[in-house]
Amino acid sequence: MQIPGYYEFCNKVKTVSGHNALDKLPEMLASVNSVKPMIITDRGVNGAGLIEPVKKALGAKVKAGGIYDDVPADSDVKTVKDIAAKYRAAKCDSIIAVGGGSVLDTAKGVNILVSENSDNLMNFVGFGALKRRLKPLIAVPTTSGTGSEMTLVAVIADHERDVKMLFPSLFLLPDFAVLDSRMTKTLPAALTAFTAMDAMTHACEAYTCLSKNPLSDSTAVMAIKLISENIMQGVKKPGDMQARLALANASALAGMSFSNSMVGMIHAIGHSIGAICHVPHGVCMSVLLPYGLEYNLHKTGHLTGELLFPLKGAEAYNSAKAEERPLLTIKAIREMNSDLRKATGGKHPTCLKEIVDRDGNMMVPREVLSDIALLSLNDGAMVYNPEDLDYKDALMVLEKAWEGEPLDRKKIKKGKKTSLVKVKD
Amino acid sequence: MNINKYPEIKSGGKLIKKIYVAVMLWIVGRAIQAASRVDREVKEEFGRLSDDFMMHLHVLPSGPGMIVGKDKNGKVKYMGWNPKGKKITLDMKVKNIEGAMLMFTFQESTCVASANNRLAVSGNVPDTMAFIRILNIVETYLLPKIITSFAVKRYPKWSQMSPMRKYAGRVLVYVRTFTF
Amino acid sequence: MQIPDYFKFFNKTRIVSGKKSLENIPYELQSMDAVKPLVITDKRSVDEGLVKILIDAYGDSGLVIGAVFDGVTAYTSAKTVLDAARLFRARGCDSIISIGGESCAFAAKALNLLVSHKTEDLLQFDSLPDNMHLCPFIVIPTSDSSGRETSTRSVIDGRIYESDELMPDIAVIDPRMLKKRGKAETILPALRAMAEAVEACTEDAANPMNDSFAFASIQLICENLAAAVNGGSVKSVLGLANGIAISGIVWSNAPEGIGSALAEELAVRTGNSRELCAAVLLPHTLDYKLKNTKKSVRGELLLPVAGIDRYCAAAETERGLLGVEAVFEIVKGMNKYIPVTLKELNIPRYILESTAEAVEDSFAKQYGKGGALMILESAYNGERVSGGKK
Amino acid sequence: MQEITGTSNRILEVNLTKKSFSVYEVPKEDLKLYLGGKGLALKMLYDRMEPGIDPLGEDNMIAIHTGVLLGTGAPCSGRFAAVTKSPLTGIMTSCSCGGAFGMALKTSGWDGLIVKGKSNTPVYLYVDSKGVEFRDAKKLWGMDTQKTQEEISKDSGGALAIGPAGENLVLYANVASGHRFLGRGGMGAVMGSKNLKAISAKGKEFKILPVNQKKFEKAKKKATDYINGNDISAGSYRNFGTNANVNLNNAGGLLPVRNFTGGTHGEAHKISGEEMAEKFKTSYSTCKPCTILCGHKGNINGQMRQIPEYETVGLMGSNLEIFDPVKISDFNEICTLMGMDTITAGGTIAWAMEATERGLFKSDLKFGSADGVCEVLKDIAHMKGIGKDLAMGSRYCSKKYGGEDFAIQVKGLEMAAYDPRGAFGQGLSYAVANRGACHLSATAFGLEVYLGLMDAYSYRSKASMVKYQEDIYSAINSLQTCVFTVFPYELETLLMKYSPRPVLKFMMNLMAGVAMRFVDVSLWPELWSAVIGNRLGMTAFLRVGARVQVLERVMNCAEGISRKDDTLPDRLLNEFRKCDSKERAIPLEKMLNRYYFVRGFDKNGIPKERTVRRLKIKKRMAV
Amino acid sequence: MEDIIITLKLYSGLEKELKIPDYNVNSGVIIKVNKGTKLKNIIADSGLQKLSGYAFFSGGERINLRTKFMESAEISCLKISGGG
Repeated sequence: MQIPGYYEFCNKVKTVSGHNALDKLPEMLASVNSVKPMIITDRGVNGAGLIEPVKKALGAKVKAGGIYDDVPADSDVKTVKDIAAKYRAAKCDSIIAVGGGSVLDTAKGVNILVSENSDNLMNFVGFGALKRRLKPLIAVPTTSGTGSEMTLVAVIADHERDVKMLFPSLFLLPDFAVLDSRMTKTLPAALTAFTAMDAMTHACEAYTCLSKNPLSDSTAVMAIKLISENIMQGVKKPGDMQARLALANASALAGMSFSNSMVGMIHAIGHSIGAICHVPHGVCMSVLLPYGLEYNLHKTGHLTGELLFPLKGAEAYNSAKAEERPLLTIKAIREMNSDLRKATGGKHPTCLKEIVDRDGNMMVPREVLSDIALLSLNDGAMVYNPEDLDYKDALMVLEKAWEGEPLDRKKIKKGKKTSLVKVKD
Repeated sequence: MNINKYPEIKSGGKLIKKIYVAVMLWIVGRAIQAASRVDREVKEEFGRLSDDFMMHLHVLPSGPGMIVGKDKNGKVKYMGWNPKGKKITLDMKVKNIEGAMLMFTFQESTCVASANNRLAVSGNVPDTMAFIRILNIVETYLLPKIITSFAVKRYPKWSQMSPMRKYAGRVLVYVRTFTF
Repeated sequence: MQIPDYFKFFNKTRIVSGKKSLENIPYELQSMDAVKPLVITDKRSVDEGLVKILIDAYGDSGLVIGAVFDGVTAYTSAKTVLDAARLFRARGCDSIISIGGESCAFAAKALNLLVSHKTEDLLQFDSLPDNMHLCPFIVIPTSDSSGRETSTRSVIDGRIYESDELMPDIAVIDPRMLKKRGKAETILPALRAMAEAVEACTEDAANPMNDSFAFASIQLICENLAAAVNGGSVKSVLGLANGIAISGIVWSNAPEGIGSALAEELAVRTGNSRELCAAVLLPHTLDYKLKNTKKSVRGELLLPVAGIDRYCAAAETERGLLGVEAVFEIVKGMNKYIPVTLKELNIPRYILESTAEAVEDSFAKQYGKGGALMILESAYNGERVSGGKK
Repeated sequence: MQEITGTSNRILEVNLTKKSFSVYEVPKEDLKLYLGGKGLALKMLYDRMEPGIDPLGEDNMIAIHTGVLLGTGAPCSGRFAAVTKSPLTGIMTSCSCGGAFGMALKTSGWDGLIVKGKSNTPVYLYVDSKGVEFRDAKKLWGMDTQKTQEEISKDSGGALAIGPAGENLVLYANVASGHRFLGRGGMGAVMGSKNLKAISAKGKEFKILPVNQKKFEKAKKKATDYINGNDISAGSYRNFGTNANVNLNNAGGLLPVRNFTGGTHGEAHKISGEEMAEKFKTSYSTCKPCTILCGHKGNINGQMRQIPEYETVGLMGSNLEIFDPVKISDFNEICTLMGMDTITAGGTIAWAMEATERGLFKSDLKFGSADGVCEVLKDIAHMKGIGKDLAMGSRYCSKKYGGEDFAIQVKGLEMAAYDPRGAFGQGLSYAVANRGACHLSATAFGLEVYLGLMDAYSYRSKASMVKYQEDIYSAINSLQTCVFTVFPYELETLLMKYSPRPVLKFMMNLMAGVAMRFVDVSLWPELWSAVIGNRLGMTAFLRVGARVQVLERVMNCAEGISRKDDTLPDRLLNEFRKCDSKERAIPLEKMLNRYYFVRGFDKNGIPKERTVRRLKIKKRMAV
Repeated sequence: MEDIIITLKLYSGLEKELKIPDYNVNSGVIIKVNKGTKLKNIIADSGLQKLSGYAFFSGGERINLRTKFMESAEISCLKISGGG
């Protein structure tokens, strides 16, 4: 574990994990002396009845200040404003956000407005805008993948001015992250697979990108180990609580890892596909993961090789020679994608063209690949990728990912080779 | 325990470093303006940016800075260091003078610097990425290969930047930078 | 990987490590609404010029350091903290920076308690809530640090103050602050930190998050210890300091193990340093746990201690034993520089017995009646615990 | 009345478990190497005791040796030495005492006594020329030291007795003989742990005659003239006793005030020897025989009481900011009857007062007020209430309740009544003294402040001076004569008396090691060889001192002592006395390095192989 | 040359030797001397003989006969003792 020349690591979130961790909610609220929490969620979560355990946990003593449950798929300023209004009206003193990434981002936005009691998010954009601790925020993730309960960035779109506002601040980290296996019990197999692979990508990229550091590495390895041991179980038997808890912990660990070590090209391209074709984030990640690792092999081949251990276990790592390991890792990830495809009955794609929406038509047509490539160049994650990407590189990766064949590594324009392991082309 | 045995300590100044960074910023600023006329790729990059693009790279808390942006008729100009009277769309702050020294003695490339959290950027992300690409190209022009290969992840090979284009470009950029 | 049914994990400290990290402090303080820190340190750090390095790093920041209080001594007493509090108020400071080992960090944490609650009496803080709003507090570990700087604990006048909020907001680990020390002074804090990390991840209630921090800490220490002791290259010393700082976080998130309890009691009774006792007892506590407890020692320990290759090469069942062997190798390997058995410290037998007695009852159910004494006896002459299963 | 010429060399080995005794003949070689007294007692324990045994357990032993000069009538030779492993500090402790027991034991025909094992019922020993009787002490159990001695002195010349403190295993209980004590280190607790209430000796069965009568008479006359001629022994001590130091220390800033925070105090003169002599119309009450006559007794509101020694006045008076001599005498009486060391008791109570002031410890003790102190002393002796903790000494209490920085002790032994920040050499002496913070190991302040021959605030050549003084004190304690003879025997010699002061000061400050060799210490060996017959030169005499010091260090290192323990409490290293405006800190590390070099120890304070071999100490325990 | 005030405190029975009537321990003997005089001369004025046996202290430190006094101070004179 080489100590980097410089790194920063921070995760100020109090993690509470367990099969019925939610029962500790009153205790948590008391510790941040809040008596009137507001519950924010989205229709899907509410519909699936995931709010009941939260209400039961609050019990008689603590009366929820109100439940707001129509947060749209990706959070926007308008929703944040009227939740804040409701929050002030009911004189709540803390927020419990139950749901996926967008619910959490919305909750963070609301927390900014109510704590700084203003109602214009614009003057908090950018670095160092927030100076003080905000009101308490308790995050209860219902998908084991985005890891947004551990990240310090909130992304809120302003649809009128069609711009995405970024709020990177340590004060946005939730006070508590409650990992309760009951929250993901009802997650369907396909969604479990996407979100788990999303977490896997977070961990792999965190292990191989530029601001890699000892703590992100060990949390990433732990996350990959937990996922590779529990993903099949979680997909095949949704009821297995132990697997659910493991996946929830894995996603939190992956969140902890990538929120410090940042992610690279896979996320850059993934975001662009999501933006243009509205494909769920996890789906793009699982497809692009092997291609990202292949593209950077000449820079971080030895690191990819080391990932073989958490993925396939000690025996596989031991039997392979150092040069073979990176390719074996990538092969293992592709196998995992195909196994998941079988287990989810074809819903889990192994390449871009297999991504289909609910009623079966292709979501990522071939001709749209060039726009995706152009958009991905401007995604912030590109900075942290070990190797530069220009338009042609991105397009080449997208083409191969569309087809589903491995990258032709001779075509990659290689910068200074830093991989300690000579991977044969 | 008498209080005045423990006096207050004012922070000193780092004048030489500030001067060095100021000079480097001035050179890079003018070089960007020169490159925007000389190099095709840089021209395209600027083309894609919005018309009122105005970038201000400066060192906290009150260190040297440089402003590059598009003036009224869309030409890219180096606009000195004083942000007054100009509407900044992309504000890149280097956290401290030592961080700026690391960047401008090329011990840390722009990407590594932002990876090490030396920069605090506010403004939309696509502009930042564009500016970083522009900066890489300008550095290839300004500096000999050995230094730039540290400052950039991938030194543009023969295929992307023909030697003729590089050397001619370098001459033109130097000429334009140092002629007023 | 076994996940416990319920666990909590919290790490308030943000680690900023590496080249020119000190220069970030002015920016970090301003981002926490603070402009005037009080520096708490001891004479040794001042003499070594560490304070001067911080003042230079403050150059061009335009900020002011409230004062440099260098009155902290090896034993932190309430009087020192009260003096610092008076200075804090007199200068109108709003944040605290501690440079130095354990005692400076303890004094700084207690100071934070006092000034945030605007009181003069430390003794009223019996049990501390976990949500106090304290001033921004930055810790700068030096070569004297042994891990407790980044923990939730502060010990003033022998009294323990413990709360999640006492953890520092930021730990700035800058190579310029890690001055070269003698061989023993480099080894002991590292081995103590490793002992705490090993104990945390071999506890029955180990959770994956604390394990990943513990593995990172152990790996950093084991990989860099030999290099730091012999050559003392910047990278290895920095790695070691990071490992030690992370072990403080790990220690705060784990229940107290029998090893550290025994080391604490032994240090109080014999006047030896806590680091030395922890280092000597570490392998023997593990050896006893390997053979005499149901859960024995988990195989994963071998990974951070011996590295990925030796781990994968080892057979599944052997890993626990090999893990303990590896720890023995590292600690006993240091016998050229530090005493590695209690016999070398000439500790009388009756002190061993009274130490075992003091610790016995709180660990009886886990380690059985004579457990503590067997650990001490095997640590006395340095052999392996004989009577166990294997 | 039979006669012994020289010394009988016969030691009684008493085994309390088996209630048996045997006679041990001291080999000539040991007598030559260790002379007797502290030296020989220590050697006997070195041969018999294993390191690491429990001081209050069955295997701990007490070795008493009267020394060669006792009974011969030499000046100030009425003292005997005792050595054991201290329960308070966990290392060896050696004390000397001027009580009547020494003379009684010597004149019963025995040179010394070793007590082993543990008796299951309270017992006391009766020694006469035939041997030892084990007598039942059930009815003595619970009596105070003076009453016990009255009971058993009906048929004996002198006795050793412990009080209730020893019975209840107070870690700093002492052993009384008449109104003199084997004071420091908790020897009373060791006897208490063996259920040994007292030892009495018949006495007056033998007459001790020196081998060379003529040479002995000549030496004795010269010694007596020196004592009567020197104005320290004949002036300060004879008139005002040890309390002559009160005003001197007060002027020199050495007086412990308010748990060693101040060095002087305006009211200190109230408890000075001069004012006590006038107020209580004191008369002599000393060891027998004594020529200096430093012990006094006086009429304290109606009762004839022993005047407290300087250490008691310092630590139970000024250190607690109590300046009423009557109150101090009350404390002294309780400690005498209960059988407790006044220095440790004073130091522990001072810690308790400051810990209460800071809220770390619950008690109603307050600086400056004497009420409550008597009750606390009684509670300590009977292990009741807060006495149960205070009976363990200030090191134990400070580790349990906090406040380690103002527990003024080294290696567990509370510090005597001299503030080392006023005399840096004394700081080194406290740090390295084998027994703990004891002032009788090397009185460096005497040279630095009283005689003013060395600069008190510099570290230069203090290490060699402390080594020299340690050697000479150990040697004197091995003859067994009173250490106060140092001033008359050394200062009255021709060289020292008539050489000009500036020359002396110059030599001592810059070349202490060399200057010391010129000091004429011939009188002690002269007395010794006159009694024994075989020659003992000055250098050989000093080498005995060095041998005893290093042997004691070897035995302590076997108990775990090393450089980490050779230190001073935090307060003395980091805080400054109120009267010291220049705030000078003790340069302990520098002096320690130099001392280890001069002593022949390694960097960690463990005696080197070469040093042990050159001093002819048989290697017995791994160090 | 302006004068300075020296308070002379006598201990260990010195006041009897110098036969000073009703000597008050707290206030001691007050003498006015001009600035910069040595201790030797101050002692001579007060009539003390046989200087070798006495120790002189001022401000908590031992002073010797050649010490000069610039401002008013308090001097304690005592006979030497031996510790114990």
